[in-house]
Amino acid sequence: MTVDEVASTGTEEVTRADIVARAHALAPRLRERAAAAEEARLCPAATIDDYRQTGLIRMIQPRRYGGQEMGWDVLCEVTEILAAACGSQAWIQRICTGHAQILATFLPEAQEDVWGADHDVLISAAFDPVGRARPTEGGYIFSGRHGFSSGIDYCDWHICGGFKELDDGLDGPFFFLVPRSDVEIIDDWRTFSLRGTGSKSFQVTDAFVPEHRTLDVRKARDGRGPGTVVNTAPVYRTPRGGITTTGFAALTVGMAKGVLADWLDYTRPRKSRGVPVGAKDAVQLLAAQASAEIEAAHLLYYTVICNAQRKLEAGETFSELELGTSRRNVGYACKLALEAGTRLFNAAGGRALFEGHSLERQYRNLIGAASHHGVNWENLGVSYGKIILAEDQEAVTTPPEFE
Amino acid sequence: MTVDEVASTGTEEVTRADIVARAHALAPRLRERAAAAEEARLCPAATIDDYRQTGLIRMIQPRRYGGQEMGWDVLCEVTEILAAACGSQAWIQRICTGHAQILATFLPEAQEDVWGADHDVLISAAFDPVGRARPTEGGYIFSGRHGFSSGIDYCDWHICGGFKELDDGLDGPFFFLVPRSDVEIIDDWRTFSLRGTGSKSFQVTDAFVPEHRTLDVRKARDGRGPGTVVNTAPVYRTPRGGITTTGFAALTVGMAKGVLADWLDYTRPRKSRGVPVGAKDAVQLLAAQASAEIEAAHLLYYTVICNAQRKLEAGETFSELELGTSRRNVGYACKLALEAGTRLFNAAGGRALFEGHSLERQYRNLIGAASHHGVNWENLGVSYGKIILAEDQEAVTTPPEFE
Amino acid sequence: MATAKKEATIPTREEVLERARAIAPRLRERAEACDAARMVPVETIEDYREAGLFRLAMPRRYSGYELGWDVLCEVSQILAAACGSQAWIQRICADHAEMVAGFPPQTQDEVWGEDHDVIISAAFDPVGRARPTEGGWIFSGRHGFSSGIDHCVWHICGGYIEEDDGSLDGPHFFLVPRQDVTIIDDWHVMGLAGTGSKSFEVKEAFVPAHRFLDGPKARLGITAGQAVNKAAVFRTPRGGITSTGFAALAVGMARGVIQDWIDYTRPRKSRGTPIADKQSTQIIAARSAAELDAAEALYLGTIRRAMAVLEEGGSLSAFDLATSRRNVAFACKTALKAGTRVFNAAGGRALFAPSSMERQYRNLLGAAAHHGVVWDVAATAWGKLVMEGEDW
Amino acid sequence: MATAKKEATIPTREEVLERARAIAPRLRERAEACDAARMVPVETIEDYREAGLFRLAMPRRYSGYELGWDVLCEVSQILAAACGSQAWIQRICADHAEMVAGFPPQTQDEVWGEDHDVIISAAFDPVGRARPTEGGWIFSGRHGFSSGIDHCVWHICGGYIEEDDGSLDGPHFFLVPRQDVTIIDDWHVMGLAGTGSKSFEVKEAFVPAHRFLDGPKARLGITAGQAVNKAAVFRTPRGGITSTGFAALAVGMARGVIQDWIDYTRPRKSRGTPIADKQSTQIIAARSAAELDAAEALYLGTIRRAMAVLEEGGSLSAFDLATSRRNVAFACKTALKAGTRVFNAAGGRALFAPSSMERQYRNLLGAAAHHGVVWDVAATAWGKLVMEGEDW
Repeated sequence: MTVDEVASTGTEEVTRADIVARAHALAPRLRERAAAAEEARLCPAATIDDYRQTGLIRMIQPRRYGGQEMGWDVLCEVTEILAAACGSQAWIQRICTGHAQILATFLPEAQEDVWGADHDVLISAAFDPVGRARPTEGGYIFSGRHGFSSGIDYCDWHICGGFKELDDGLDGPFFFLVPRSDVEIIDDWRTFSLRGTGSKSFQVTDAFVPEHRTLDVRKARDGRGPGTVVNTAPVYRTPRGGITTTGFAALTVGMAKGVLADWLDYTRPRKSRGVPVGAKDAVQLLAAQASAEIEAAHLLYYTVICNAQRKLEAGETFSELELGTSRRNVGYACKLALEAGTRLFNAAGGRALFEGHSLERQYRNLIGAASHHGVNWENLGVSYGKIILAEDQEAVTTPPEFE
Repeated sequence: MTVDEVASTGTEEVTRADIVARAHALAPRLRERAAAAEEARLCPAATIDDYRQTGLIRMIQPRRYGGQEMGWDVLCEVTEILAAACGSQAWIQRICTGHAQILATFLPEAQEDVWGADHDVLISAAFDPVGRARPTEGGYIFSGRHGFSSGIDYCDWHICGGFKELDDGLDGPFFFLVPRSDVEIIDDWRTFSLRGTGSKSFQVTDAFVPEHRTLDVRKARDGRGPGTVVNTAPVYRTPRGGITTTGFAALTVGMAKGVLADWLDYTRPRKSRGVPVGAKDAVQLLAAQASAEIEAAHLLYYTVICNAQRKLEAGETFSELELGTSRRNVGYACKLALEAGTRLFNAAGGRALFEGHSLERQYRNLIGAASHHGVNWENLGVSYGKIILAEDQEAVTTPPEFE
Repeated sequence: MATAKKEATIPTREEVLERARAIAPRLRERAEACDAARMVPVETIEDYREAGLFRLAMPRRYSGYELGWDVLCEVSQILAAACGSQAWIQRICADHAEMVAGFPPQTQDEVWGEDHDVIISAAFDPVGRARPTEGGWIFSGRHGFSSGIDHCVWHICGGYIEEDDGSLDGPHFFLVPRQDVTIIDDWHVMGLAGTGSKSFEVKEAFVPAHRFLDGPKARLGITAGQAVNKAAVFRTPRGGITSTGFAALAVGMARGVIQDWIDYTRPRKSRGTPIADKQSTQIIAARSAAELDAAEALYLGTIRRAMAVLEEGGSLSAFDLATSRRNVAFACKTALKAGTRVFNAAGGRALFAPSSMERQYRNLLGAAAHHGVVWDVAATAWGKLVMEGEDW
Repeated sequence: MATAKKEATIPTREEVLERARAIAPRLRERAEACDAARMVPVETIEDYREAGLFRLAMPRRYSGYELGWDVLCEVSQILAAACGSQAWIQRICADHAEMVAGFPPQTQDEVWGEDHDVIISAAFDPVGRARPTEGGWIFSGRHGFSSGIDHCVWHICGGYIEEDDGSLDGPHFFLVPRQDVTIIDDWHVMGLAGTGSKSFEVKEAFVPAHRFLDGPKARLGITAGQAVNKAAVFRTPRGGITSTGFAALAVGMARGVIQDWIDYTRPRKSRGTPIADKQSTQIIAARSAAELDAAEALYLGTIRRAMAVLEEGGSLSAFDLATSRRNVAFACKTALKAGTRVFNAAGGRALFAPSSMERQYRNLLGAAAHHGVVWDVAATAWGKLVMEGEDW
């Protein structure tokens, strides 16, 4: 199946197998466009079109607005496939799909503002709560300078993290939803990694945000956003952290898979002063080590998300230990993926340093994905360790389950 | 002491302490010029001038030509200092100094061709023996397309690796010394790492190379180049491999030190949502781990080179096991340095991805230095293991010695 | 001591795991005695029999459950977290039952016809030699590492058929009864002492032709026993897939070590300060626990994928087996790393013997040293295939 | 058994190392017996005495050599490669001699006045309590981990002075003679069994005022003994620097493990193929050997730098000590990693006990678990200082 054979956007029913097949079909295009994305420091418009046409960017959008209301497990599967082709473009697919899930937990009026007229509208975000909102008649006057807003050029609405400035101090954090007209994009995304994500900063200055375009982050964290009244699928009741962060693991592991694929293509025919490099035991060992690390990383985070999705669908809740364990495993999966990628790239030699090759681009992207604050091992490791070493915790030996 | 207080070039006697002090004095300038070097994909001319003025680039040049005939140990010390400031500019210091040592083992006539009129002449090289030389009256007709010739823009002579094409097959490898006029530089150095080294390719087409401008690599490998008749200092009797490769360890470890210094500067004042990052045990642990790795890497290769220099000066020779152990330790030191740098950079978060900062530049340089084929762990590890696991080898427990 | 011929029902996976969980505390209690006796206690063998844990991959005709390797691995991990040595015996005897199910039907009847509780020990290293004779072979061999042999009445021996011209054919497997075997009590080891993996010798024993399993065919998943045993598990090629059990055991033991370490560390103080409050301790817990989850996800994902293929009637390629072996070895390596980290963090008090933590750690060292899980062998075998172009 | 009052000459570093090398093969021969007896053989103690190895950092007035910690570390590493437990005793008794040299001169005379061969055991954990009384203290304590105690006639005990108002002052060190001590034979451990690091109890013993070493001052390198002992080694602050010995021991033991592994591996074949020919085996050798060279370069570089400072009359900062502790812990961690890799690669045959490789590996596990070399404690202490602005 090629991308073009895929039926265009709409409310048609797609299966999990369909959507995964579409991701596979799209991957070669992402690979072709990877250099251009990097050059432009922006995800190509053609890729955004493809995401819309295939529905890959509406996987967790409400059905009411043309979405598929699929689970996190299949989203991760798709993201990992795309990330193996191009980390930056996959990043946009994952991020925008995730933001649709968040918007679906806002009040129905906010959802209608965004998607009422056009189901294809995308949302960028900047969660760090640096914005400030002063109460006014019917809403807030909001200002903030926000960074790292991936894909912002293609988005018509923006979720901003911030606090309400009440008379008795700060209240929050909250999310504030603002339209593109209230936003000034700042072209500061000059990085050596994940360039193609176009994760620029933006400024909001004294914009009016009506009450219904705010979301209490504390409720969102618990999976109790007001939008869950109309969007009743289990995926909208997801507590933040631990489960949703598997997306970064999917991206990071996918990029590591990309590095491995490129490294194999590069190494298989390679000779070093006449000797085939791939014939050396030591190189075979290295390939196995990196590959086992990547497979372990994949199965580790994927076990987490399959288990979580099953619990969500069964209407179960998550203990602190469960969420902490999920976060920890996401962090460790990213650590393993980075180790694998570093091992491979380090063995590729000086020729691999030249710019414009997929191997070096994927490796640079991997470095960036693995250093995202959401997967910082020191933070995630400590947060789990604190829970498990508290005297009243149940045994650590409880294994995660696939089914 | 500042650089300007240093007496200019000449044959004046400088001590080891002098030369180390000059390196320290020069380091801040390299740091200032690092961004420009990267941008130009070339070591700045001002740095080359500084190297000449301070004598840092003549440390192993023969005294007859204004050099200092110092040892590898002090060269490594100097290189490591410079590499902590800017990996790319340090690379040129190390490489050109090393090439002077090689030229000093050519026939005296060749040395006179290069340095007879000007002691400041620098030599670039490309050792991979891809060139071909057809014998002719009094010499050879030489052609070759050579890559990775660091600092070539500042060099008037070039050492090329290649084979003689004799009637009965290839003979070699040999080094062929050619002047700038025979060389066409190819501006292909577009890498994401070590950009400032300007390690461009070059082409030699049917150039005449007189017999005295060739060197039998097999003799050079054993430390028996014909130039040792006139240049009698121990440093010119150095066998290649194991000892000379410590230079890459000095560069790599120096860059890792630079990453650590930048990371500390970046992290000490850093706060994450209000909490000082440096106050976290887990971050302190990470700093200690990386720092211990770097110190172990330094002491490991530095022990190798101090021991080797002492043996050279005592007129001793090196066993295969000794050279293999040296190579192995160089490889492992680079591995440790890369692990430390990756650990640190990975903990620096998304802000560190932005281009134009010393931290990200040093880390990118470190990635390149550690993937140099001369320090490839798989090769070096195997070459040592083969020796030590042969049944007739003496015990591995023989420790290296400092003195 | 013959038991009822058939169990009325086949337990579900969840029931089997529940039985394993119920036995685990008893294994823990007996672990010290097991280690000291260098042998699994008879009580544990009886517990396994009562719970049907030796029957997981046995033919239904002999009251077996015909479950898959995945369930077997889950059982092993649960038991190994309690006592590595006792878990080892459950695992390998259940495994050998699956193997006997590949022998000709007549042989299966000889083993289980009278008693469905019979268990079998083995020694796969093909050091034995079988000289052809009328109706079978004359077999001799000195075999090592035969875990649980004291409790077993039949023994699978690895070896080659030695033709008259001196050429060797094999390696194959030969089944011999207890009376043909002399047990050699040489199992003095620093890890897995409780497995009682003693050597044994067979001298010029007659092995009838039907007590034979063709090795190369078994490695392809083809056996004579398939004429009567049709379940997916009996079509498993010997090798990479079946060795996932060692990963399950190693991960289980490492979980045991970490659980002991957590129990030890939670109330521990160093000159007044609770050690558990330190981020550096917390991150040790996190690192080792994450490694174990990764190791488990890896081997369990591998074996579940393989079982799914077998159950759909598919077969596993040589590369599938190599990948499985690689993953098993990586899981064992990772488990050892996780266990070593926490044992090392426990300090000098943890050295005192006997204790559960030091015993489980020694067991883990033993499990990780098993020849079936040697990392560099498995890794280079896989790497060679992939470098030659295998689609990974 | 009093020996000659003075040795004629002080041996050079090279002579001392030569003596250690000469003793090493004997340690190897006695290692199994040492482990089984849970005590260093008397013959080894006599060898150490004859070679002067207890005197490396002892005052010249008592026939000591007043050499530095760097030489002491080199000796330890040589001995530990032969037998970790026996090396341990040489190291800690030589260390305790340096410590007694910090007690008041009168105490030193009581210990060595009659016999320059007297050795001292210790237990630094400050669990003892000293109530002030006329001319000294009444001291009680139950102390653990007193390596080599069976061969020692004086014992350094860690503890606090308990003032009448219940307040504690310390921790300090108190020296008690053998007759005040009851040895408790509780040293049943899985690693370093041969060190015989038994517990002992002191009950209401009178400790005269001069058998006292001020702990906080000792940690600054200031002692009463410096009135008579002027050499650089006697100005060493207790703590980070002196603990380099543990790194030397751990690296030595790991070298022993690797040497045993190399000897075991060189002729080894796996189903006919020499294991030593495989690149994957070669790279295991390289990795572990490189790690050990790195660990050795790190601790030896650290202690040599420190000795150079002390010999120039300088002093070591708190940050110097923290860096030293960090490096020692890193070296031990690295040694454990190197040893674990090769032991794991040796396979199931290496589990059989007793053997040199498994014993040395168990010893290494013990050495790496010593509370003085806990990585996360040393690392966070150093990291805190550097994060607060210390110039690294």
